[in-house]
Amino acid sequence: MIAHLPILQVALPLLAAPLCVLLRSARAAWWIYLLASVAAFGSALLLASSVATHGPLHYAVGNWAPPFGIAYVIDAANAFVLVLVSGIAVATAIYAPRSIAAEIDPQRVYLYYACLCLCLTGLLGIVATGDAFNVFVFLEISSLSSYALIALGKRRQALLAAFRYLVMGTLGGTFVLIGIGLAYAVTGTLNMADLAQRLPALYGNRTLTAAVGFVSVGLAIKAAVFPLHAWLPSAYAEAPSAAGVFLSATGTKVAIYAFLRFAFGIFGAGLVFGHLPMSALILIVGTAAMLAGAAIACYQDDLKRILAWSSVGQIGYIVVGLGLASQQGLSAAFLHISAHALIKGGLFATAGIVALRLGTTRIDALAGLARSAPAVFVALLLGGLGLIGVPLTAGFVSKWALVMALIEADQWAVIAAVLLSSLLALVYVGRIIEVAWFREPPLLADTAQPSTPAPMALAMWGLVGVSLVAGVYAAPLSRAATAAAAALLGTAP
Amino acid sequence: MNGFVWIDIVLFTILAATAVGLARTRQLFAAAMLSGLFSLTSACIFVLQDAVDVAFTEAAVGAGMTTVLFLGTLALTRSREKVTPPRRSIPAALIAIFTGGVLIYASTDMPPFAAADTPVQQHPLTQRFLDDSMTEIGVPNVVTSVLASYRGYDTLGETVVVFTAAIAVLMLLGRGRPATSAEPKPREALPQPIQHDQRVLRVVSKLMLPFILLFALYVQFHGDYGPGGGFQAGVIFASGLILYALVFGLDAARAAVSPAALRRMVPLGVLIYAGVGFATLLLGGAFLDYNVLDAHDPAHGQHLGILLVELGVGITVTAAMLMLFYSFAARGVGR
Amino acid sequence: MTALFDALMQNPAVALWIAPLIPLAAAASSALLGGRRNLREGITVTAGVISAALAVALWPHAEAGLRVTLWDWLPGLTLAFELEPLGLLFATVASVLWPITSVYAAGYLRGNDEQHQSRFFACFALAIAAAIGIAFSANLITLFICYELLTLSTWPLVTHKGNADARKGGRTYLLILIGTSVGLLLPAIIWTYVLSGTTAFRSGGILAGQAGNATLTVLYALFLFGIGKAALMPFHRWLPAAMVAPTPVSALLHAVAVVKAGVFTVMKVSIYTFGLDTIRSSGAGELMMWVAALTMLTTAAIALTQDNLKARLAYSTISQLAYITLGAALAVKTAVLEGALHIATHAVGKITLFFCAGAIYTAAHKTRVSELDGMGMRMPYTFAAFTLASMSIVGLPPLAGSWDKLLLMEGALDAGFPLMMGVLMLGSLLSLGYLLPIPIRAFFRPAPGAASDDRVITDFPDGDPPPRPVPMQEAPLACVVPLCITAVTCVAMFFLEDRLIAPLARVLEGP
Amino acid sequence: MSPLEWISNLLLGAGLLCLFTGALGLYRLPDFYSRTHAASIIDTAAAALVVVGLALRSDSFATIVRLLLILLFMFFTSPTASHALAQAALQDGLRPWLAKRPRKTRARSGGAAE
Repeated sequence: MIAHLPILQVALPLLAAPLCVLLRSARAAWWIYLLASVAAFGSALLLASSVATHGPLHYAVGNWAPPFGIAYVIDAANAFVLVLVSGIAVATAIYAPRSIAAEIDPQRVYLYYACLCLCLTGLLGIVATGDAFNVFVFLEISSLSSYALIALGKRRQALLAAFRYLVMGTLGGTFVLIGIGLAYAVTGTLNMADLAQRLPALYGNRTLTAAVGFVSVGLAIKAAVFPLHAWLPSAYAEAPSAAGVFLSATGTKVAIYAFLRFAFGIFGAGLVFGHLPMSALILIVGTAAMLAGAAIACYQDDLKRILAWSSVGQIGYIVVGLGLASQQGLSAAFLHISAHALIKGGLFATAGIVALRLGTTRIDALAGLARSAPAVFVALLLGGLGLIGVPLTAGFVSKWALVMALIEADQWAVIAAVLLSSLLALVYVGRIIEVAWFREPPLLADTAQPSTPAPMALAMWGLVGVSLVAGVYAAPLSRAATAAAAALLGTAP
Repeated sequence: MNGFVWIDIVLFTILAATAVGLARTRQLFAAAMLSGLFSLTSACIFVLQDAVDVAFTEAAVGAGMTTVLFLGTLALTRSREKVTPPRRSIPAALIAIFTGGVLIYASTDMPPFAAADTPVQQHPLTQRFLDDSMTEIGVPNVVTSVLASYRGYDTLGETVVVFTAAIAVLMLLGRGRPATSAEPKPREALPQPIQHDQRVLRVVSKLMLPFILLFALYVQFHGDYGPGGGFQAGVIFASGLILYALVFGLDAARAAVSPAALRRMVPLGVLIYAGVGFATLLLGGAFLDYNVLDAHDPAHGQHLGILLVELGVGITVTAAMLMLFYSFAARGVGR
Repeated sequence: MTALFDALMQNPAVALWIAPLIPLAAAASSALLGGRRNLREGITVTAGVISAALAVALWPHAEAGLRVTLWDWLPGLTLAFELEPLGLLFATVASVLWPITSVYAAGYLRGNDEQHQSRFFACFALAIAAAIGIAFSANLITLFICYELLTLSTWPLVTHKGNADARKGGRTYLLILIGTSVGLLLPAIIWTYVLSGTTAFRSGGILAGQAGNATLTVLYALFLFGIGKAALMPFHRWLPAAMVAPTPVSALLHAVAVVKAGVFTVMKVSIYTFGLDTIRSSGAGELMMWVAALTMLTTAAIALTQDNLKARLAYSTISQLAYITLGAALAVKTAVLEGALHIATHAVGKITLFFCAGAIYTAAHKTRVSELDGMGMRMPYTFAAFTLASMSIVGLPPLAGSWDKLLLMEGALDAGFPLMMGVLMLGSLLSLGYLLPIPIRAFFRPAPGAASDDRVITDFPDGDPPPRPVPMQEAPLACVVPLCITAVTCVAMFFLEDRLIAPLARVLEGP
Repeated sequence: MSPLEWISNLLLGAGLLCLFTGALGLYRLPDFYSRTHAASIIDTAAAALVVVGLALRSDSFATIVRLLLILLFMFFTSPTASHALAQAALQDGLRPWLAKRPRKTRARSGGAAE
């Protein structure tokens, strides 16, 4: 059975989506989504443990040996991301029903779950595959479904946000496709391992250089890396809460993983970081991202928008880590991928509860939250501390690893930027906490708020709790990130 | 220079002219028609490059279906683009020029077109597809072999993309907002039954419809031997029904194929495709390994598998296209 | 109970584990118990007494060099506790003053009908836990984590009132403290790690011979400025800003935990990270010495001009902290001992002064020095305590503060900076100038116009009102008793001081 | 060259002529209806002539049958398309050029458009 797990964890959510649509019942759709995500999570965990003990797993779809068919290759790097994505999907499944009931027209709920299944399928497919074109196919699945997930936001701006995302996302997808096509033109193959084997002979080839450029820019759009981030803030801020939780925690991370896979698993570090000046470029972009994202977040007046802009900044840390292209840098990137996914997922879950209770996520409306909803407030506080990178949170672990990697690379200016953007994070988190804790609520707000539904609280605490445990008991996560980085660099034992 | 090169040059010139026209026009109807023309020209170029299956798809989807959907959308909106200040388009133009520049840069090192010694031609992949697919799969059309079997998983993914698009549209447009149900039924946008005295249209459409549907079935099942397959067949099938809807009215079309049925067919196709995959898993093979479908004759198993998955593709594409059309057409314009 | 205690003492390692857990438990129970005031404060005070007892009981083990690894966090990041004399001194100061402050806080908060009392006690206990964590830290990382925890847990206390002023003060407090720690201290720690490959505290320092003199000077400056809680100029603004907090919080900030954590960190870094010899030989201390001297004199001068009582005390704190930093920067044994001693004596003295300020506010709602005329007779215990504590801070014998001023002067001579003697004398004169006028006004100047502030008498057509006996009007007992205890301690410590620093002295003499 | 090829060439030439005429008409004629007329020449006459011309050149029976089928379908669809186009324009209230006065079309549609 374990031999088929690589495909099952993608195929089960895929099978779940049409079932949701066929059954046309919101409740049944929720169960299906829950089961599919739990199944995917379970498979991912089994895969991760199997990879850790027995080394990479290969799976030939259709039993056509690569490069003739499509292969799935699970190693420590993508097992890491698979566990993360499917785990967040489970949390989203627990979180979703009450939040969806409050935000979405009941007749569309079953379609919404189908879309969530599809989005999960797409993201897992991107991560698991060992075939370059297959990445594009699943990228399209995840993108299309996330446009739909976002467009259903409560306010009319959600449509506009989804449309902007669609325009930019399509551009990104097309660039990726062009890049893959160019790489195919000079090699004649689409299998990642095969490509990796054939490309080193072609360093300096202009077609290949352009391919690297197209893939990088395309995935940078998908990952909302700084100058190409314009779609992210409104998309995540306007999305329905459940989609916000899922997408904010996974969407950009998977795009970054895809870039890592293309850079290290296909084009090769020698080309991307040796032959081309990508390393310097990525460091500049990442540094700009973490400063700009955090700075703009300080000026937002809406909780979800602060969180979304903060994501733009936090992506910068990951990008800087991968730009170092070293063992330490990559494991820092993986650490931050997981840390930020958990923290931001938890914070968006919190924001969703706030939206449910208060009907808005504007900062001013949060006054008195600490007394009216202490549990929600504490989650917000703990998540916020994680964003700042206060010690004993997961955010600190990853930032520490990043700083160590930067020291090793002698990038002192970037270290300064990391510290500065942590201070900016303190400012925007501090604003939220200050209003929620110390400002007295307006007198009218005494009208009864709906209480926090238990499943939503469970999901929120699950994400925040795991991030805290990961911050305190950091060694396993750190080991997994190190193994993931080693797998990408090809230095795994 | 042989004649094909001249044809290429002419076609590319038309393509470029169409693109420029598309970018410049403010008439959205004209833009819709021009984009159809663009697709048709592209299809011609694909034919010249011997990519008949691709040309087929491009013609059916790009020139046919997309144009119909554009027109359907236009019926819901104004037919003139809002005039935007020209400076707004400068960044976009820069991006386009830059992208084009990079592509040209890339093409300078590209293997020469149609040469025999390109990496693509020399890779074992191509050799195996061309030489062994007949024995391994036994389907004369190599494209179908690659699409449905060697890279059948990609095709499953593409089917899911169509499925995703369909449910996305259904989710966004599927039902009017609950508030509108109380209002008087808005005028439906596109197909009002054409007047009864317009017999020519009705008679000719009636005459043609069986042939269109028959042709769709032919394309569906002939995909093993010639250009065709589920995608193209689905689009043709849907076009036939859309023609019916256009001439005889949406209600008549709904009576023929009800939206409820469509809502079941869209997932059904994906389910068939994925179901084949799970069936092969249960039979002890890998996912989508059709060989195990027939324990005695793997080639027959391949045939059966390809038939089934193409059927799944056809069902999903037909239903998805029709659903898109229904969703657009049924939206009120009473705003 | 006592058996349990004895068992703990047999295993000081376990006691080290438990020391920060006690206030943590108190914090949790305060947060959970919510409105049940008596139970909540009972638990807090009990916890305080237990942890004070624990700290005192650990003294015999002070030189055992005990080390406990809490857990290996990440490669290169180990969280560990260590028992050593300086840390134990700080831990003792914090945990002995905690129950006293708690009693006082209970009286103060009830007397002034403050809101959010549970939050107050929870955060207060959390801050104590962080302070004890700082005291026992075995390496810079553990110290840094507890340091940040202390900042964050005291922020809600500073912003306690929740109005616009308090929020603004809280923002300044948080931004300066976290800004300096993340912007300067953390880079300094990272730099240290890069240079020496470890962050552990070791006797004699870890940086000896690891870098050139210039590097060490810059690094030392990074550390000392980065430890914003030590309030060296120009990073002292947070202390006056934090004056918006209720008085027990000020006591916590100025005496018990926060600023003491700052100067303690300065001492710890000087002794165990750099090593006194390294500081002296590299000249790293000289620059900071002058910065400290400048801070001492400037802020003392500013204190002279302040009319708001708490603001005056705040600037006085900054000035007094500079004595400790100066002691560390002089980097000779006597000066360092002064620093350690001053942590304790200033804590006791300043907490008394703040208790008094709070008691005055609670009883008479007066916040300005100029309003205190004639108050001495109305609040005799309070002002007696105030007088004692002021004299201790100034350094007049036979009060606690006198020894350490003496030691510092000796240290300045030992280190070869006789000019510093003059600076110190000037500093003491200034402190005399800003502290003593307060009790003098209270006792010897007549009360203005009215005899009591709740009955304003204005209708005396022919001149001054007739003098009448002033009724005694002290603050609630819960406020007065603690301040009397601490005032008495000021005297008692004069005779105990060699016991306090003897272990540290032995450690400094080295093997 | 066989007579069949001669005929084929003739037909193809005629088809090209029609094609050119149609294109010229599409470009030069003054209004929608007359342009539709020109376009329909391409659709019908030109296409039919070319297809027949090609059929004569083919030597495979299957190809000839296919071409003839194409011819048959075009015979039905092209005029219908032109008809539908013109009808739609008329219904939408577009007046033919040169018409002295607007021919009142259906009261329902024409009136609404004007």
